[in-house]
Amino acid sequence: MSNPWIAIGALTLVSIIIPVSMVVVSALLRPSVPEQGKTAVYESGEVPTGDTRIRFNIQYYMVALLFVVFDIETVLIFPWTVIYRDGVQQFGMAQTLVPMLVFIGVLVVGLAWAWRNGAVQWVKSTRARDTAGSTE
Amino acid sequence: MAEITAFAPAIAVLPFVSFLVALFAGKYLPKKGALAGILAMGGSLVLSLLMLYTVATGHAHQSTLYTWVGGEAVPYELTFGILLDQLSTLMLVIVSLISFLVHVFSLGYMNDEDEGGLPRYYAELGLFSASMLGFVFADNLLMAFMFFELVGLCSYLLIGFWFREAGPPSAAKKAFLVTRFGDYFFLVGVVAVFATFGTAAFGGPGVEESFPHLAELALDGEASVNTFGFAPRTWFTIVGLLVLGGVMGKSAQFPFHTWLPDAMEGPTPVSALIHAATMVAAGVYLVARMYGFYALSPTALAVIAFVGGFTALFAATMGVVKREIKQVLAYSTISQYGYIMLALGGGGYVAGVFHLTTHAVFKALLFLGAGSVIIAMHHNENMWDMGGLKEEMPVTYYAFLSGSLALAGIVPFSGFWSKDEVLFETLIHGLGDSPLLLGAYAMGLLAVFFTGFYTFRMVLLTFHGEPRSDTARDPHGVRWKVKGPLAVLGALAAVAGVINLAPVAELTGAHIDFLHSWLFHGPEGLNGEHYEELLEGVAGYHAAYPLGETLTMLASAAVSLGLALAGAGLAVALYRGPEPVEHTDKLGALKTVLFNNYYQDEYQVWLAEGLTARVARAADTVDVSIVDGVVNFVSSLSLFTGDRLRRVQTGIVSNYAALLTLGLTLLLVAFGVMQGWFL
Amino acid sequence: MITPEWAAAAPTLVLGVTALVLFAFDSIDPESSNNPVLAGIAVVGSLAAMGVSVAYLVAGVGDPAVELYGGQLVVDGMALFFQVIFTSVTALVALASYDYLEDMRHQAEYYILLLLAATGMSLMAAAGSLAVGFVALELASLPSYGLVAFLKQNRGSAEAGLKYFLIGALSSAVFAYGISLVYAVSGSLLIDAVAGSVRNAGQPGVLGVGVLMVLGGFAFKTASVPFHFWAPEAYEGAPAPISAFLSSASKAAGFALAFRVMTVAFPIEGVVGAVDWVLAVQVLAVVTMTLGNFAAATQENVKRMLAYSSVGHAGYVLIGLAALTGTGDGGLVLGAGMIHLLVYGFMNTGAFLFIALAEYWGVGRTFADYNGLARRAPLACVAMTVFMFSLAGLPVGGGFVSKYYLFAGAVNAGVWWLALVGAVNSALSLFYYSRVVKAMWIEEPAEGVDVSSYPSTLYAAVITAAVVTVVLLPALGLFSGFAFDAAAAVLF
Amino acid sequence: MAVSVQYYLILSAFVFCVGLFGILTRRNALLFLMSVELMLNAANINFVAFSYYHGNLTGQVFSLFTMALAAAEVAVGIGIILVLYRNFADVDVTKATTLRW
Repeated sequence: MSNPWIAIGALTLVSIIIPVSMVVVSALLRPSVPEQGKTAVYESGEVPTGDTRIRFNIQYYMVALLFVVFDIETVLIFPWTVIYRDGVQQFGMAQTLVPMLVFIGVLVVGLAWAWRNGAVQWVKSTRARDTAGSTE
Repeated sequence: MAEITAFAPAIAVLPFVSFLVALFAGKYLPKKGALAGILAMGGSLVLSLLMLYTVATGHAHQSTLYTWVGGEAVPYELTFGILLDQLSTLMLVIVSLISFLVHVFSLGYMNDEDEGGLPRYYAELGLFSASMLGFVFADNLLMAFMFFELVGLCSYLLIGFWFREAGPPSAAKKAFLVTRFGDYFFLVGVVAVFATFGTAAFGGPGVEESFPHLAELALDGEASVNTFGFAPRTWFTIVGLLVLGGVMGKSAQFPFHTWLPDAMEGPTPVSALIHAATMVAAGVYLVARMYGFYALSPTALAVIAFVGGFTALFAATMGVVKREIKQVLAYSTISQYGYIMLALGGGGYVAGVFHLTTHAVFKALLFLGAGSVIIAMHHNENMWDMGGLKEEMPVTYYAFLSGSLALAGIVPFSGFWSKDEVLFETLIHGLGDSPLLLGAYAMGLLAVFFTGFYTFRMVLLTFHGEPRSDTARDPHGVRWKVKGPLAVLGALAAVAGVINLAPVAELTGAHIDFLHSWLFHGPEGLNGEHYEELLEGVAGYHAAYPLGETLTMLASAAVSLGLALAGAGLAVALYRGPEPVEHTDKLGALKTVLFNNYYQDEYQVWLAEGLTARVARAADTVDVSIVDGVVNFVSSLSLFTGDRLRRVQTGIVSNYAALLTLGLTLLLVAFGVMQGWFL
Repeated sequence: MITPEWAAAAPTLVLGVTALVLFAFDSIDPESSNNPVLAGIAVVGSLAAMGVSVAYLVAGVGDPAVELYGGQLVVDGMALFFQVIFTSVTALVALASYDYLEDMRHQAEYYILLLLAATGMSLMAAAGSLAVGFVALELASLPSYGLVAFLKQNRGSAEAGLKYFLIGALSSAVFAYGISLVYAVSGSLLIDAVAGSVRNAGQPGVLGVGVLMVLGGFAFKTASVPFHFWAPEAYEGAPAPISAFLSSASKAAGFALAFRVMTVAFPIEGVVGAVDWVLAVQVLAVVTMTLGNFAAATQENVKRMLAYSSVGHAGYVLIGLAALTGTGDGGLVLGAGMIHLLVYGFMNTGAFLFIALAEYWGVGRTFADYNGLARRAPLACVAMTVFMFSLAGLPVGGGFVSKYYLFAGAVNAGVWWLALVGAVNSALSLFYYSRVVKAMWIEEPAEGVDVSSYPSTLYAAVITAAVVTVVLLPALGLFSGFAFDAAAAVLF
Repeated sequence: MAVSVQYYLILSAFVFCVGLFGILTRRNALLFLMSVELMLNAANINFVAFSYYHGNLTGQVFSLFTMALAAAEVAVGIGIILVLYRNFADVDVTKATTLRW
């Protein structure tokens, strides 16, 4: 007769204890030598310039979107795979396979469209082109 | 073979098409739309005759053309349909015949006189005829009411045809307002009929539920209708009298007669049409149409008879002193419609229809004759400027004379037969168990004398003696378009009586009272026989013949003929000779009263201006200060509220999210508390 | 009935396939500026879908209802009736867009999104389970967000898209949560099954919150208070044809789903103990029509006025649900709501397309800018006059009849005060609608407005909408039977 | 014995409210979007929990759909936020107020 809350409580406890203990243990173990250079972003090397936030190229966004599409596709295929065998036995191959093919087909049309419209075409930004030109 | 009755709607549709043609293309047509009108009316006439023939061969007909409100959800149906029976086909023939002749006459009266606005004239004439024909074959009261109103509208337009002059517009307005006043009652009556019976059908072959029939059953206790707490008989009387309001307005019965003389401001052919066959006839026709309903209520019948008798006498006395030829005719119309009402109220259904028929013919004739005279006199209507036209325009004269003899009721012209029957029927019913009718009869009888008098005064002043003005010496000629209709009508006015020579039939035993048998063989519930049973059984009318049947009839005829001849004789005595003089001064104070039409206009104007206008002004004050104030307040309040409300839309999407959440939370909390989710 | 059964979903399929065809066309030739073909495909596709749905409706395919995929899709009279609305609006909008989008980039995307949204709406009307309803609603919404923000260089369009999207995202979260609560109580998402298990459910609180939250999701889609905040902005900022599309078709789609889910899944006699949603809808209806009309009355911008009036009209249609009190003829009032949406689909689309026309000409946006427009474009102004008066409920167009049915249905159901509020609001609406008419016909034209060209497809769309609006006045008798039957079939 | 099902309801309500709180207080469009995701996931918690409770898979499958839709929503949302940024040079949702009243 075990109370399930014990397990949950234990899990919570562990998940709190582990990170806290790591921080605490390292703080206890390491020697502390404060020095100004250590707080710089790059301790050894160039003095940092500009913002910490940089603008990513829009291409990253497009690729990320494509990734999401196929990521989600997998999620939706997953339950299908679970019932696939039963489905084939009960309804036959066509009834089970064709809907999924249609689904994938629609996605393929979308992918093809995105591809043709330059979603995966890596256009260099003007700045990138400029730098490339100067090095040559 | 398709039923010929399937073409019945075309009777009204043809003139309507001519209305459209004249309206939109009249400018480009050779006679400015007149030909289209004549063709259409000719077509209608032919079709009407065909219908008459069809009905005569035993095919009375009723069909519903269009149901515009109906179905299971509503307890009653509003429909358009046509009812072709003996009465309506007869009336169709009369209306289309008169209208046809008027169209032809207009060619001479309007076209040849170079009047402007002819397309408008013919368009309105076409619409007028179409509405009247539609009214005549209507198979239910509501449809009849709608066409009744259209007739009123068209008469308004036509009376005000010369709208640039001073008189016509105001006359048109008067005609419109006075008849509208009556129509209010009619409308209430229509609604009452629907509320009571759930149907407004007149009846006819194949119609199971018609309101006269239902009323009859209700009186017998065989059907129950909603009588709003009254005894059925009382309630039916009330409903009947409400509808009668419209009838009296349209048929110019006292006290709604004042618009008719003024309506003379319209073109003379229009007057002919209004008086003979359309507008004014519509009223009495409606009574005849739903006679099965009126026959149930002796009170309503008595009111009809009294109004009719009084109007007949009253209008006849006013006609005595008039100077303008059309004014005399106008009062004669009022008077003659009084007779028709008297007949209907007095239990003489056939007599009423008979007089309606003969009157349509001779009154159209008289008006067209007067129109011819007016053309000749260069649009001078004063009879004292005329005289001696007999030699100059013989066709007009003889035709006019024929009409006058008919109007005065001189044997053997048509008017005699019909008027005699009117009086006879009233008399015998009065002598029966309804002594009240005798009063109405007396008035009607007295009016015969005046009728004879003013008719012959008019004839003598117009055509006899020496010409009293230059135009009368050298009148403007008229052409066949004028003479043709006159000749046709003149002949008809003389002989139309043959359709119902009841006295002759009685004497000889020959069956020549055609109209009588015609109307007695209508469809079930719509024929004279049924009406007579109702009159006997429900209204308690009985015929009594104190001198025996034949002798009573002859005596009655002799009395009325004698009075007519006396009136005519007096007129001849007074206005005979080459230089007649005015005798009106001898009437003394009475003359002033008569010239002023018994001050009828005055009190009605006072009613309109002194009373109504004051009430209206008071209402206006209330309206401006209080109602408008409230309205303005409400509107500015609305705008203010609206302005506040739209400020909620701040444009900041976070606020929207907050308000949205707030709204949802409010709903959840309110319903939670109300429905006890938190318990 | 129809064989094969899946063919009953043909209107939806045709719309979806049309979208795929557009995808394919644009993939083959991405740089193409062959816009007539794009617009043509869209118009033909939506017209084909309309033809199919009308044919089904007339042939009685939805009677009895065809259930597909174990009841996930239900093709019945109501679904087909609404599909007629969506497809005809889509066709009009696609037709008008050809001129409106002249010389713009990304036209293929525009039509694709339009067709995808239409597919979603069509699916909403046929949704037989809350899951399909939710997915379809999102399928209708997501392309709409993009369409509203289609004018990327226009601050108004971007802002409108943002607001629409954010409120939409919030609403769909609320909706999803509501569905989850309903699922928690009933254990099923099929609306038939839900109906079976919500009767006398054990947790009235959970069910009540769930139902109200689901109602909130519908309120968002139909632009009803308090989820209406996006509507004025989205309609004002969006390209005018899209405003037309959203305010007519999208609203109708929301109602399609709402009508089915609320009446079938939560039959009022079964859930009245947990949540009297009819009362909630009554409150929403009153507030919605009042707020919409009052706010519209004070607008200076014609497009925004129409946007608020659209909110007001959502209030009128809500009467269709609010009058399902159990007394009176429920089919009558629900059918009246459907009929109003049908008429509204034409008159409101037409009105917004007229705005599109004005935007095309570069006429300003306020009432004053419309001054004297009738002298330059009398035909279009006649059409606009028809739309305005029909929207106000005057008997020049079908709007009169449908409003009459609605109010009569409300009175019939014993909620006469709803009809009264509706009538008062209608009277107020006449005030601001007639301002447009007055500006166009009576006021003196302002200087410098130039109506140089007459874009043919935009004109054709406006005139078609006007003609249909007018024709619907007498012809509504033909359609009302379908609507009343369909509504009765859903209710009982 | 499993965890009583009410606790899942409470958990999901808590997550939902956290998301709502984020929506009401955050001005950054991206955070707004994340908050919405939280609310959707609150619904998912319910679905999964009650799927288990009712013993059918409907809820679990539906939560998959919810996830897919959430992803799609984010995709569209980020696109719109990009457009917003280009026009207003900011992703602060309270800055875009050209349309109001």
